[in-house]
Amino acid sequence: MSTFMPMLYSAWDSDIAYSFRKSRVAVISSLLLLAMFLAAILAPHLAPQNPFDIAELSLFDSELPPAWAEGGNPAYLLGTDTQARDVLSSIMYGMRISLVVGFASVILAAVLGVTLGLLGGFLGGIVDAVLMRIADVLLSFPPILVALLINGVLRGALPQSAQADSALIVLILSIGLTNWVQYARTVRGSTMVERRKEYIEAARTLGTGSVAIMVRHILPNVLGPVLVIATINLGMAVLTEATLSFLGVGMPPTQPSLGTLIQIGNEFLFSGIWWVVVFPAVALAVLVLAVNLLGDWLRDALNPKLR
Amino acid sequence: MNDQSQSPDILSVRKVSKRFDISEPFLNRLLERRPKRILTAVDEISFDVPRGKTFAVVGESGCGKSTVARLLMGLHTPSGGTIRFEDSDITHMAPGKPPALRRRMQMIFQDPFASLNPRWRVRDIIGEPLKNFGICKTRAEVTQEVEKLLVQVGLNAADAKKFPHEFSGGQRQRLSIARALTTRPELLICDEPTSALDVSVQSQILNLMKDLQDEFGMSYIFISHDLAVVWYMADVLAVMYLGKIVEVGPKEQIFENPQHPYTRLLMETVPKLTVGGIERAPVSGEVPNPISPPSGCSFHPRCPLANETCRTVSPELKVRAQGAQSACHAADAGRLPSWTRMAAE
Amino acid sequence: MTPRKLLLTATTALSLAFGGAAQAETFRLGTNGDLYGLDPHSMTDSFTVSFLNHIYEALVRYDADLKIEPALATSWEQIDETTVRYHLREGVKFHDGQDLTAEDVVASVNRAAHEDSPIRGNIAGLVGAKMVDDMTVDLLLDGPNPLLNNFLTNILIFDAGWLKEHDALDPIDAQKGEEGYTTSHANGTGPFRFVSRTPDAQTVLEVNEVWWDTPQHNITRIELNPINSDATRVAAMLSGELDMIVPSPLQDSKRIEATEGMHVLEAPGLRAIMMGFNLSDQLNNSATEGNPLQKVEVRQALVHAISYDLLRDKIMRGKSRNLGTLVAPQVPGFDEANDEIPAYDPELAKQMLADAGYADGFSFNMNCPNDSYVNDAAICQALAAMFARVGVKADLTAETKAIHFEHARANETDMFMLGWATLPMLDGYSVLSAMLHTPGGQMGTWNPGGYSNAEVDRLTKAVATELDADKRLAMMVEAFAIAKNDVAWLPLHAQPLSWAARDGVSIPQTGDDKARLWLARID
Amino acid sequence: MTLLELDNIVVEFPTRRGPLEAVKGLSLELDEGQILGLVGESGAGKSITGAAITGLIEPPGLIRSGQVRLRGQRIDNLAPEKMRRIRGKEIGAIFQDPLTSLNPVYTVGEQLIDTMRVHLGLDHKAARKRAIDWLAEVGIPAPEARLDQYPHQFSGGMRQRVVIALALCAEPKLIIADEPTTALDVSVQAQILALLKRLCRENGTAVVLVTHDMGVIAETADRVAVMYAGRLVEIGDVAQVIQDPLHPYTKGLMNSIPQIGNRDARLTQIEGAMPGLRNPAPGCAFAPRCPQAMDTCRTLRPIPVDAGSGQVACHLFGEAQ
Amino acid sequence: MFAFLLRRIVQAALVMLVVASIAFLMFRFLGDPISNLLPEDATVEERADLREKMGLNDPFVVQYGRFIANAAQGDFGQSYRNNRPVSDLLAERFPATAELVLVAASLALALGIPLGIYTALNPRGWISQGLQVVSLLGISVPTFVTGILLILLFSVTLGWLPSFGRGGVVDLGGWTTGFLTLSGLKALILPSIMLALFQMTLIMRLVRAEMLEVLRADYIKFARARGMPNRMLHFKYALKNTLIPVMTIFGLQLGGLIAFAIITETVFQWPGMGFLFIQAVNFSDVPVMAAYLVLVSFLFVVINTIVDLLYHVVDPRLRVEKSTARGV
Repeated sequence: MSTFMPMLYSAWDSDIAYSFRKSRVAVISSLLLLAMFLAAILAPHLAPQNPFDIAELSLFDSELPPAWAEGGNPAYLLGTDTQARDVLSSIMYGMRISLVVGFASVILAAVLGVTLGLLGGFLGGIVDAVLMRIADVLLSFPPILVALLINGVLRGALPQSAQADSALIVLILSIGLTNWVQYARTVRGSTMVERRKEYIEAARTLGTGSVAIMVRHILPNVLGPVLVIATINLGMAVLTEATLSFLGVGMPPTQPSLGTLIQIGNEFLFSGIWWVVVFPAVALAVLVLAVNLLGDWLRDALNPKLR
Repeated sequence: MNDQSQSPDILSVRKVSKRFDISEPFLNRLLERRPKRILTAVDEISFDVPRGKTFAVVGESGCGKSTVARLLMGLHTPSGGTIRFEDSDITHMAPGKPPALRRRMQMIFQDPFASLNPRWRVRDIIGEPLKNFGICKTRAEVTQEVEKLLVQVGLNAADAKKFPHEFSGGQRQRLSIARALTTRPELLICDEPTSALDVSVQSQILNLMKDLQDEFGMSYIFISHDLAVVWYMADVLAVMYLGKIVEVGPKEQIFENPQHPYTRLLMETVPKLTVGGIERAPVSGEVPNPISPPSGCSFHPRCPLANETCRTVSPELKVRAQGAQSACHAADAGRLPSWTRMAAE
Repeated sequence: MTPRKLLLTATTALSLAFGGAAQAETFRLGTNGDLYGLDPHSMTDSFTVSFLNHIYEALVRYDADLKIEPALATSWEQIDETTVRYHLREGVKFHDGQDLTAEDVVASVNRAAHEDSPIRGNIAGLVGAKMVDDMTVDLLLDGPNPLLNNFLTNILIFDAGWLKEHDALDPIDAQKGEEGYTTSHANGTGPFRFVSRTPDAQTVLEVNEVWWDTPQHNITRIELNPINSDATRVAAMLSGELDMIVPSPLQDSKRIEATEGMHVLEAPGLRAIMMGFNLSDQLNNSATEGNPLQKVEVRQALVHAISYDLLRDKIMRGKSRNLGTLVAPQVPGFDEANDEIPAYDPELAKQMLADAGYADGFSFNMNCPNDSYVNDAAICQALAAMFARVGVKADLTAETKAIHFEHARANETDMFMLGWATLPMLDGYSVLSAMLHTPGGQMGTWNPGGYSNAEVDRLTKAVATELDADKRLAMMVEAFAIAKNDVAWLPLHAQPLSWAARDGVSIPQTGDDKARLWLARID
Repeated sequence: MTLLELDNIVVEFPTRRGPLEAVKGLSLELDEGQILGLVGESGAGKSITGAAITGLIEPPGLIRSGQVRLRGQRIDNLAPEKMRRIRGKEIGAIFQDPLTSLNPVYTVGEQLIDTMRVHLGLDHKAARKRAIDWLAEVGIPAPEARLDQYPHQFSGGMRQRVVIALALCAEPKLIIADEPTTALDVSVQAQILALLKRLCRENGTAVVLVTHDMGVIAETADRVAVMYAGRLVEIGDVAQVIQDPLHPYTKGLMNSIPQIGNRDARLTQIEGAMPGLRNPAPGCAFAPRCPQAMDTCRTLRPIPVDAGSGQVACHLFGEAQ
Repeated sequence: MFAFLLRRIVQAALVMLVVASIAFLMFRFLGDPISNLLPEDATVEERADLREKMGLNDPFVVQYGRFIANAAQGDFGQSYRNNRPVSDLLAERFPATAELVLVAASLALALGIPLGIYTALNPRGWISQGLQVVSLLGISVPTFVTGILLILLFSVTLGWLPSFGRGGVVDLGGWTTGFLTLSGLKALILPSIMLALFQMTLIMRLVRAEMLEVLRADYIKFARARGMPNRMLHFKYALKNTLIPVMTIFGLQLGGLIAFAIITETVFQWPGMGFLFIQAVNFSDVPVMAAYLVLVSFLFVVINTIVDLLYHVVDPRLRVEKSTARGV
């Protein structure tokens, strides 16, 4: 306990924290994000309805406008869609899925990319060459196409009965496997720089093993840019998920993500029930915007050249 | 310390070379018929480090002096030759291996900012070898030992909790020294330990190193580009040029009467604190590209004494009258003018 | 004013100025898919064939009331059980100027009946054609066939000389990957000539001035614009870039009606939407032992769990017609008695499930297309919700039609959606033979669940060859009654037709969802 | 005649912990054609002083107070465009690293020609001719061929020669040379210094030579100003400052330089380190390290007084105020 | 240079092989074409027959070998859906996509670079800050939403621009162009804006970041110290150094444009390759999908090779022999 408070203070007092406190954009966007994370995580407790539980839906209540509009029902704050799903609940649950896909795919990509980048950068030689060629091949494809491809292959490879349940995993895998290259390249680059630094040579002369050098010495020093990429990638992953859903290869309509909600709502664009598309679209845009703003700030804050 | 050892030399290096392959990818070479590009960083050098003394290596950037340090520590594998630590051949031993031997030789690096992991606390940085070599068993032991070492190099025990960026350059170099001292090494390899420091701090570090040498009886390999610093530190001095030792011998003899034109050039360029020295004839030329070193004596393009032999035949190290060795055709032929400059006050 | 409108006005003005009686009218049609090609014998896609009906014609055709009427043949008679004689219309010219002769009909029928022909399945029983004289043709059958004329509406007639000239006498085999001259060129006798085509972008036809029939239309040019995205198609309609869209999404009807200068065309459709069951011994959803769906009471319970009215009013926006039997009212075989809609009674459904031993419910796979029928996925979602209310859990998968039908046909799903319009024969026999007959050979091709009833099989065989219309109808009604009793399939509704057109367009809207522009007028 | 005057300039960098004064009131003068060495440890404020003269302090840093005068005219408060015309034309600059000082995507010729055209109003042909002359002047062999080469085709020493040509080609009256030889090999350093010195003598250009290396000063400068913790501690003729320094810091500095031939067992060392710029203690910044520190030193800041050939800021000389 | 080119070609061939293999995998895993080819009521025998005819019953390796061999000759077989050789289909669709991507890319560059420079040169101005936020918004809103909004605004509400298709096109011997008719040009506006928006913001942000980086470089500082005018400093000295890395990224982005054209073409019923592709996906028209993937990666490889070559031309550090520079 005696060290905890000073540690807390030094974290609060650090340059990053200071620049965070000074940046209104960073504070606002992280508050927004926090709110959305909480809404997503606590959706089962907060949401008025569980839109994934079809037994809760009653078609009698379908297409109700938002509560404040004429004909609105106060039980459904943002109205309901054609399946009588509460739009607010759908957004909360949809955000949950979007965020799960976003985070999981970013973590997958980051872990894979960082590991491979570290190995390639530190070991060099054949390992590096092979890894970088794979990266080149992957980079030879626009990411959305790679995601489409992986998605297609995975779907084809999975048994039919598993598909509804596996949509989430397929999405995570296809987005994650598409994005690791960026991490790998960055980490490889940084690793190659760090590897030549004298503290690494020092560690080697002091008998520290290769794995320990990679994990304990290099890794902490290359994580800064990884964090930046991860943040920006989170936004991209959420968007990619939405786009895949729009193209019809994302989450099924029974478990809609934000992208699926927009895709479904898109069909009702002219029918007057604007709330089924506008609210999810705004939620998605705000989510991604907040993530991007935070990523922007983080990149500037972590860039030593800008200090 | 190791009085039972017969040999007066703690380390001996025989005909050690290091060549780096810096060729382009195979396909490019094949297509454009380019030869392999080999950088000979260290070219068949031999020397012995006397126990308890300081063996200094001096030369300009790119002459291979830092590569020598890394070869000795096992950070590079020699392309040829042998390195013996006392009676053990460590030529092809990986860094840190074998632990029993490596813990007896340690290294201090040039850049006080790059040689300490910025994310680690001082306690962990200095404690790393204590754990790796199994010197300390418990955390408490480590802490105790670290604090002791910090005091020894002129820092505070409380500094163990800090991060490197909280120290000045000179203090960081003290940390480096403390880390090197953890294993009580008998041989300390110092790669330009003060070149990144201000003069007033440099003298502190140099003095500290001398004190520690006196206290522990360590042998030093001291690498520097600054002849004045070497004058202060060295017992034995080797001058390197383009991967070769061009002159080696006891410090006094080399400084009093250098037997190689390059050594003389270096001496000339040491700025003297006497006003107006710049009017003397500046030396021409720069260090050539080590990838394609000049034929014969690699110094010949810059040498005022060069003749046809120098351009074609590579000179061998030969013992000169004073006991130092130099590799110079002019000295062989007695064409070397007599040396007058000796700035002793 | 868009340039297109400008151009239109300009040409109109021009033709008026020159005192032409015929007004130049371009009909800009937006559809949700493109033609597969220009050869009506190379594929079975009903939209493609229906549009090609503007270029090519058959011996007989459906009129605006879906009754058979003479077209290229003026009359026909049954010679014997396996021969029907057709007398051809005099003075019919192909677009390239050639006259229609019996030779053309023989070549066309043989081409369609060729063993490599992809549409061979549409003319089961047709063996070949024989020229009697220049204007008379005998069609040869393998037995009595009450549906021959229905089939013939789809056998469009090519010019034999033109086919020969372009080496296209053999049918194009899409499967073999041949590309024929006929895929991108056309020469028929129909009311419109082919002008140009850019796949997925536009197909243009112009009026055939020398058409044999008296034109009721006033169209000089047809531009077919495929627009797959519902939203974009409606946007194009709303922005005045199109004269008509087929189909018009149900949910956008209100908006279109509210827009000045356009309206929605609605009619009951022929396509019956239904759910099929896996009736094998084991559900694909392995959580449940055996197959509860094998029990009639369970299937019956599921029927009672469905609120037909709610589906119609909410999902189909009140436009669909609830259906208790497997064919739409316009199709022979429909019967009021069979069409009775089961009562919505979740309590009863639960009771029945409990009686059948599934008081705790069970779960099964449910598969739906998401791009095939009107609001298909939404219907399934609503169904799943309704089933959930009686304790039965349907794991819904909605997927693209190609994959959906593959899964359904392989019986990889426990409940699947299917829509059946009985086209081109427009007869209940289509349902009996494909969906109710025990699978095997040419029969039961769309009966993946394996429904089997000996009496239905017997009636189906009899219907196939019965030429007496009344007897035939009675047998079909009887067979559908058995199917209803067995809950062989779960019928939902007849899919509504919904088109939208700008004011001034008048067109008959038939249950087969085919826009017959030669019957349309535009001003 | 006085070319440059710095009058009590204060350079300040706003930071999150309040403003940080990197230069805390510095005054000095420089005559035409004179070479002034500005010496001190890293962090003493010498480079920032150089930047203050050229008006190139990196924002958000700024000259908080004081004046910079060139030939009696204030230049620290000029509009950016006016200052730009002075830079290059009146005041040139040479930076430490010749590897990064040249634009990698333009030939050295183009960079020379641009500079001369901007300041001398020459046409392209004339500028090109002058550029070749300049390359020859700074000792680059085959200047005509080298003119159209890119910086990366030059060695380090050659690049620094190009940099010198660039700094001098618009014929400024004053050059700020910030550690011009630090990045070079020892054997090349002397060549570059000699070149710089010769060219400035020939053109009558004054130089402010910023360096940490007393040896460089000794060989090159006419006068030397010693800085410590943002302040001038001593200024005087180079011979006097080197051979007979007055300020204890200068003394310590001179003595701590290892000298070949000196046989003392230990180097003289100044204990401790230069204090940070933040929270300066009252009194003399050097007092904590000063072997001759008195009580006044810890409380009163000494102001420069005339002594020897220049001035010194130390309580050992003159009265504190 | 030659070696570099050859290395790129070998690398490209490798990439293409991998892509072709992936494309082949799709044949194995994606929907069975048989269902699409035969009518709903085809018999089991007919199905089996067709499988046999199409070689779908051959061993995996045989099918793979056949596929690769054909693909190498540009033969991807026949589209299941369109009943025509895939190569013809793609050739027919290529101009539409190429023109769309070209216009979008030009738009993205023509706006992105100046805006990036502006925001870099005036980093604290309120216009720059505004642009920064707007650009973030640009990469935060899914492109399909922007597309639909564009249609809603400019077609439905204002009625200014067409909502679908390419408008009038002129056939120039196999290349259909929309550049030569008014309606063709009008039809290009909305889709290219939708496609360009995302890339434009990316380019703007990239240029800004690079420019800020370059403006901090020593050689800019030195040029400033020589009193070079700002105009020359920014637009000559800094810009060229800025655009070199931007060029590489743009090469990658061009591939992104081709891919994102899938979404644009879907929204606007643009008869290009992307639309063909997404329809092929829906119909499990594997030959088209495979060919599209191979073609796109081929284009991508070609674009990037060209960019690399340009890089060599523009950046003198790569152009000239390294040996004259001092080594290590």
